[in-house]
Amino acid sequence: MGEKTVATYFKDFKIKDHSLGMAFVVLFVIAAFVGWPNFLRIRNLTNILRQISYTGIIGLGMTMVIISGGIDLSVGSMCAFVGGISIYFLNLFGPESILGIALTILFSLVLGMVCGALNGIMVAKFKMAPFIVTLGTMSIFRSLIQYFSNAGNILSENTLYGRIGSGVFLRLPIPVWCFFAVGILLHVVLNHTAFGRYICATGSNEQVAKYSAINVKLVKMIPYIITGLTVGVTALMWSSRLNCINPSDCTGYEMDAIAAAVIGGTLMSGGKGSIIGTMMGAVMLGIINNMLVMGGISAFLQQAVKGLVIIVAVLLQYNNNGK
Amino acid sequence: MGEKTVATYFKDFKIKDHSLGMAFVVLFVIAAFVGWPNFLRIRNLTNILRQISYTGIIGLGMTMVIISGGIDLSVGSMCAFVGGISIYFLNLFGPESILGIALTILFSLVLGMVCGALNGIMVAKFKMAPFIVTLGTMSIFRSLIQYFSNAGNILSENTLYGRIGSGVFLRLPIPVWCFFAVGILLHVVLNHTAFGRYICATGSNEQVAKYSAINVKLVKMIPYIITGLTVGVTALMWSSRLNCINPSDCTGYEMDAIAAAVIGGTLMSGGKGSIIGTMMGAVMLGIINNMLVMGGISAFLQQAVKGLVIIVAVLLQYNNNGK
Amino acid sequence: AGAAETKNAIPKIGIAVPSPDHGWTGGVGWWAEKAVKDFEAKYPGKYEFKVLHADGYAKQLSDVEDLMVWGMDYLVILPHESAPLTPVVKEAHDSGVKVIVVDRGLTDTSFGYINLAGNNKEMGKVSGIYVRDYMKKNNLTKYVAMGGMPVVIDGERMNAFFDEMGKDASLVNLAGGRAYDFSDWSTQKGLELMENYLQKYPEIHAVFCQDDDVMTGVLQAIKESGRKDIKLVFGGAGSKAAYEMIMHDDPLVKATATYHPSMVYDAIAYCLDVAEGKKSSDFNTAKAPTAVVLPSVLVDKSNVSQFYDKDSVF
Amino acid sequence: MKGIVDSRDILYLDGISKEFSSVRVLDQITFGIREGEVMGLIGENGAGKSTLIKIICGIYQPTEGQVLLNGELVDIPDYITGKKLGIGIVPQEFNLINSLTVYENIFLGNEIHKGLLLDKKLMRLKAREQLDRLKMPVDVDKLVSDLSVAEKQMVEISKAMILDARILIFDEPTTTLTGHEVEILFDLMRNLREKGVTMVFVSHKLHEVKTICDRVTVFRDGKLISVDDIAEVDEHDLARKMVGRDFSQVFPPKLKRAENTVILEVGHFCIANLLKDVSFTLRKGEILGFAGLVGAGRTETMEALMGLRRLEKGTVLLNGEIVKIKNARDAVDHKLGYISEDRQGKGIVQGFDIPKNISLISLPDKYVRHGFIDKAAEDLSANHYIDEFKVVAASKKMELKYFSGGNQQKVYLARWMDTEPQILILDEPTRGIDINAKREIYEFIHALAESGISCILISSEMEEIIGLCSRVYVMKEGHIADCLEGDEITEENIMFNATGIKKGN
Ligand SMILES: Nc1ncnc2c1ncn2[C@@H]1O[C@H](COP(=O)(O)OP(=O)(O)OP(=O)(O)O)[C@@H](O)[C@H]1O
Ligand SMILES: Nc1ncnc2c1ncn2[C@@H]1O[C@H](COP(=O)(O)OP(=O)(O)OP(=O)(O)O)[C@@H](O)[C@H]1O
Ligand SMILES: O[C@@H]1[C@@H](O)[C@H](O)OC[C@H]1O
Ligand SMILES: [Mg+2]
Ligand SMILES: [Mg+2]
Repeated sequence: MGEKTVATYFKDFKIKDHSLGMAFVVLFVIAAFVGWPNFLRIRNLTNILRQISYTGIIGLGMTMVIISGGIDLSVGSMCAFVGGISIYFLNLFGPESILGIALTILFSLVLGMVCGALNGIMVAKFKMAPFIVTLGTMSIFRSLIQYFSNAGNILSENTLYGRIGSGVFLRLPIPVWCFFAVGILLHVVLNHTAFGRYICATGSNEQVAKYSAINVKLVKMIPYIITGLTVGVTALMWSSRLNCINPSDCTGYEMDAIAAAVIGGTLMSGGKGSIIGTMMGAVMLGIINNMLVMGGISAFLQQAVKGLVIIVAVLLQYNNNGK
Repeated sequence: MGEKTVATYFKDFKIKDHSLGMAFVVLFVIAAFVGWPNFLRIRNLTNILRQISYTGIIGLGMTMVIISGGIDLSVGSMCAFVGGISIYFLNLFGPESILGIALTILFSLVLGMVCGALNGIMVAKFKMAPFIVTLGTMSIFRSLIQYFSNAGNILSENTLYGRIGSGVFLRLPIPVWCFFAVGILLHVVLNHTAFGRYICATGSNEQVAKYSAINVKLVKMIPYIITGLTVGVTALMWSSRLNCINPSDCTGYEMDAIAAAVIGGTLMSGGKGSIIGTMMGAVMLGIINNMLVMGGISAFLQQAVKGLVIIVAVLLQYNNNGK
Repeated sequence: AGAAETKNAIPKIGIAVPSPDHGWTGGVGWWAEKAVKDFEAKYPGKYEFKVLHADGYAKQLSDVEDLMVWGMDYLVILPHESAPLTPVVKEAHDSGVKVIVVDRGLTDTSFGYINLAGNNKEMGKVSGIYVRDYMKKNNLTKYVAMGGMPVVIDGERMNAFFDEMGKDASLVNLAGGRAYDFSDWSTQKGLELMENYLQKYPEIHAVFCQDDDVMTGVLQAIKESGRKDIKLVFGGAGSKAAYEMIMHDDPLVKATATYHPSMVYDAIAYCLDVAEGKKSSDFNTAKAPTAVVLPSVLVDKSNVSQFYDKDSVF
Repeated sequence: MKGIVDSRDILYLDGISKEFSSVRVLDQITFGIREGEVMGLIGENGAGKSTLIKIICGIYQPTEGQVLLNGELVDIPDYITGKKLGIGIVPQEFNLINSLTVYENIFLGNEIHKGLLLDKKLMRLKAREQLDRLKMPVDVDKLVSDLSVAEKQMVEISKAMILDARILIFDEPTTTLTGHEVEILFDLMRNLREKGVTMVFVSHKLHEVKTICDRVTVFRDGKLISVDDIAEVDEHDLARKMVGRDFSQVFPPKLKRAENTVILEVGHFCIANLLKDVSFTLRKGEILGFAGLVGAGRTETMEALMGLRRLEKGTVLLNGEIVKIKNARDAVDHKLGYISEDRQGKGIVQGFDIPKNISLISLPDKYVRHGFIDKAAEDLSANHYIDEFKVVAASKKMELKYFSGGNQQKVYLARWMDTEPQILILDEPTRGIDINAKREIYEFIHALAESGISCILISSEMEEIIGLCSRVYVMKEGHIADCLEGDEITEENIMFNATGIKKGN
């Protein structure tokens, strides 16, 4: 070990160890060309960040779930559900109630965690396949919020609520700040706490984790609760941005969240992943999208290009990992 | 060994070995009550069968993929893609060309297999996570067919084509016959051929399979081709039923196909599964759906009930399997 | 030409529509592209167009943001969903973009834009009148109805429809009261729903399904059931397939009520008229939207030839 | 309750029984373990040793009976509780997380914190110290997946050591170690004993038990047979107690080399960082040994031969003809067979029953009629092997994961025998199997060779190599150090070539 000089650093630098970063840079440069000169405008860049922040935040929780060996398909429906119920809750207070807003923030986060715990309990305690559990709850959350709202818009009556989601702080939209904050928090949890390590261990080999005196059930459950929490944050950001929730909101969030995680290098089979990677993955998805829009690709083909890019991104990583 | 008398058979009968069959019977009885007297009408039963046959057929291929340790999310888009392109192909022939129809049948199956091979190669040869590969191709197939059709309906000009999909043979709709035929075929492949054995071995432990002189790459690839074939069959049945394909058709097929497999006892983690189980799973989904309609459950809640039933069905199985 | 003044030397026109999640929106996309092609040919090099298709309103929201960064002068938008798109469209308006909203309107009516739409209430009403009268005339009593998706315009149509049906007490909605299921405006879903209805209700006389794509599925289910009790299937919007059936005296399909995706073409044409100075751009500074309503017309054998366009994808 | 018989006992097992779905695998086990002793635990495969250990740790719950710690009744519902009570375990199967690094594994479940966060620096430091004590200087930041089997075992031992447990249980810790490494481990154990740590040591190698243990407990068929002071019994007694009858010669008489025909010639195998110019020959009907320290490259050589690893350079001559073996199927077609050292990871299919496991390779050649599997033929052949190898199974339809190691190994052997190989490579074929099964396997290898089949035996057990082989290649760091023949095959010669160190120096 010892001190590394700059020279040895560059000597040790192996592209394959930094394939994600390289891919990011390459993509950025391409986007700058394709979208010249709009792409590099501050306005455009913050736009991209805001656009990806909603699914990005959830992607961070999803990363934890995937590392632990699970998957959560219910996040999109859950987000609409939590957002909708939270607005009902908010409307119990006066139209300018700050207290109402404060309590709704709390309510939203807690409700998200409760929903997440529901998934978590079924996966961890009843040992059901996460794919199936969350496929089921995906239908359930969506169905319930449609039922409660009679499939109509759920409008907030609070005039101040909208300021959260559409607010800007130090030139960055508030959802983007949330994205960074949740990212840093979960990065620390994953890399610098025993719990983070237990998630990796359990996702890699449950049996071994058990023999290492790890409370496997708990370790498998908590990532779902964390994901519920991130869903709560996004639900807040989203519902307050529009000051309303439609029961069909947030459809397909699960795919973007998963894609961000996987592009960021998280193994679908569990055991390994990175929060920073997911953050980069989410931003890359945003850049690709922006590029397609700015580049004027046929609208019908945009999805195809996006699919292709995801595949190629992952392909490059796999090959670099030398398997 | 030796002959079993009926008595010993019943003595050996353990509910847990037949949990799926029991669940099926229970569900059937409940449905008969809830939907009395309509449910038991032959007409209703054949209807249920026809309704589930489309995703059911694909579920059979999906079962093979899941057993081999994979997953295929692209089946729905692939189905619209194959169906659409096949109609373009059919329209190259005259409006009453029987030859055209015969060739289109072939074309459709082959195209399905080619699409499946695409997924298969990426999974098997490039060792990419199946979830990601097929998430990508899901976008790609959908996008391409929208592009080709300009997002409009693709109408068949052949006046006879419609007879396949809406035809009835010996009182059963043709798609139902296909469902049974493909089911029996794949059941035999899975249980009575070396290849079926290899799929299970590979899905259970790839290393072991490799060390046992199994061509792991091939064994991982072929299930995707089989799934492509089943998609081809469904695409034929579906496109010929309406004599047209809309590029947004068949959305969400993947979920039904996977649900059928998993309800039928196929392990999401691979290595174990049953075609008969999937067939029962598909029919159970159909019965549930029928029951909800007949029972007059609020349309908004129907999805919730369906989600719940899936979870409970799987929960019962897991508990019975004694894990 | 005395064009309304814009920021760009070559004015930029941004068009945001939903992506083709069913036949009708497929038509919208097609007509939007067709308009762009036509007007590019008509005014070569004079305008820049960008058409964006969004698969959900979150995507559309970011599409509008992207169009702002691109620097559009005009926005023609068919909002995926009214409420969530309203703020961002308002933001565009406030930054000087002239806005034309098509079909599904905005929730904020305190600023100036063109609201070009079909008449959903009228569509429901026209349909209701036709179905009611037809049933009366043929001594039919039992009907079922299907909605599209749970969105505002859908409710408007269904309510207007049931208002008309309610005027004759002898007509019964088999689902009871004003109950109905959603077809997602998709053929596949329409087929499945109809199959279930056919099982549930031993006798049905008429089906209102509000959309011609859905109607295709409904008809298929009826055909396969071999049942003869159904005498009328009424869709809506005015698809090519429906027009053809009306032309060819289909036993079940007698008429439809227009609500055509080509309205997006009209909206783009309106936009160019403004840009060319042929129409006033004052709407932009007004305190309320200017409504341009395309009527919903009953199309039957007598007038179908005026509406049929054999090149349309819808 | 009988109460504590001996006040020296730290742990007392009182009438412990365990049933798995009404099959009794432990029957009324009662004995005590004294503070600061090393208690040996021996018995045939499936005797119930691991099960008992798991009960002590809290991983399994006994069906009957209780555990007393320091004379007090304790309830150990899970391993977390077991650990809190000061019980540590080195489990029988590998228990490391491949995607984590060495130090992360060592501290898994036992992390050191600095405030709320992990103290990675301190953990690295301590991990390094621990590994140094085991004379295994691996980089603590290396991923476990990149370690050799022996290195993994040492990490595993370190993981248990770091617990500072009062009772430390080793379930067959030496199966993957060579003599040299076993010595290091024993030194460490002696050290611990001086500090008053109580240890339980499970091994199938009786001389090890004799060397390190103070007392020894023998199990047979889930029953306690005896508890003796080690001084009062010799290896022969132990073997007899385990098997339940007299037990004489372990190794069959050495074969006289019958033929001189070279049937296999491997030339200049090279794989970067793994193999350096490995060449050897194999004669018809001989038992050829491959010795060396763990990590010397023996497994890699054979895997390359079998087409399971890509070679950078190298030729294979079979019966004088050059053959290209690109994958295991080619190897099988050329009548080569390979029993991997990693039975769990590369050998058996856990979820398959006996017939399916046995027929896995020979399926297309033997059991497919007109495209379909002939299940009757499959069953018949399974019955044949069950008899031949004396596989003990409640039912041949039981999934293999429920079988003990020795029986799994027999099924695995049967699979390869069913391919009718001319050359059979056995990589650590007796790892983790009991003395009786071992002898059966020795006799089996012997019989194979007599019938003209050539065997390559890779083993880290010196006595196996010496007892069975007519010639021995010794590998060191990826190359062949020497080829020993006849009387040259001695422990000293092998060790010298494997390590470069002469014994006694
Ligand atoms: N989870 C389980 N379910 C069913 N049977 C089991 C289970 N675990 C162990 N057994 C059975 O219990 C018996 C004792 O197994 P155990 O692993 O304790 O033996 P062992 O003495 O450690 O053998 P070995 O020397 O091979 O490690 C065996 O017959 C085994 O098949
Ligand atoms: N995938 C790998 N990547 C890097 N190094 C590896 C890999 N596999 C094995 N090695 C290294 O190659 C060397 C040879 O390993 P191996 O354990 O197979 O040798 P061996 O002589 O067969 O010993 P054993 O008695 O354990 O079978 C070891 O140093 C090991 O760490
Ligand atoms: O699906 C269509 C809907 O989007 C439009 O607004 O009205 C007509 C419907 O058919
Ligand atoms: Mg054991
Ligand atoms: Mg080895």
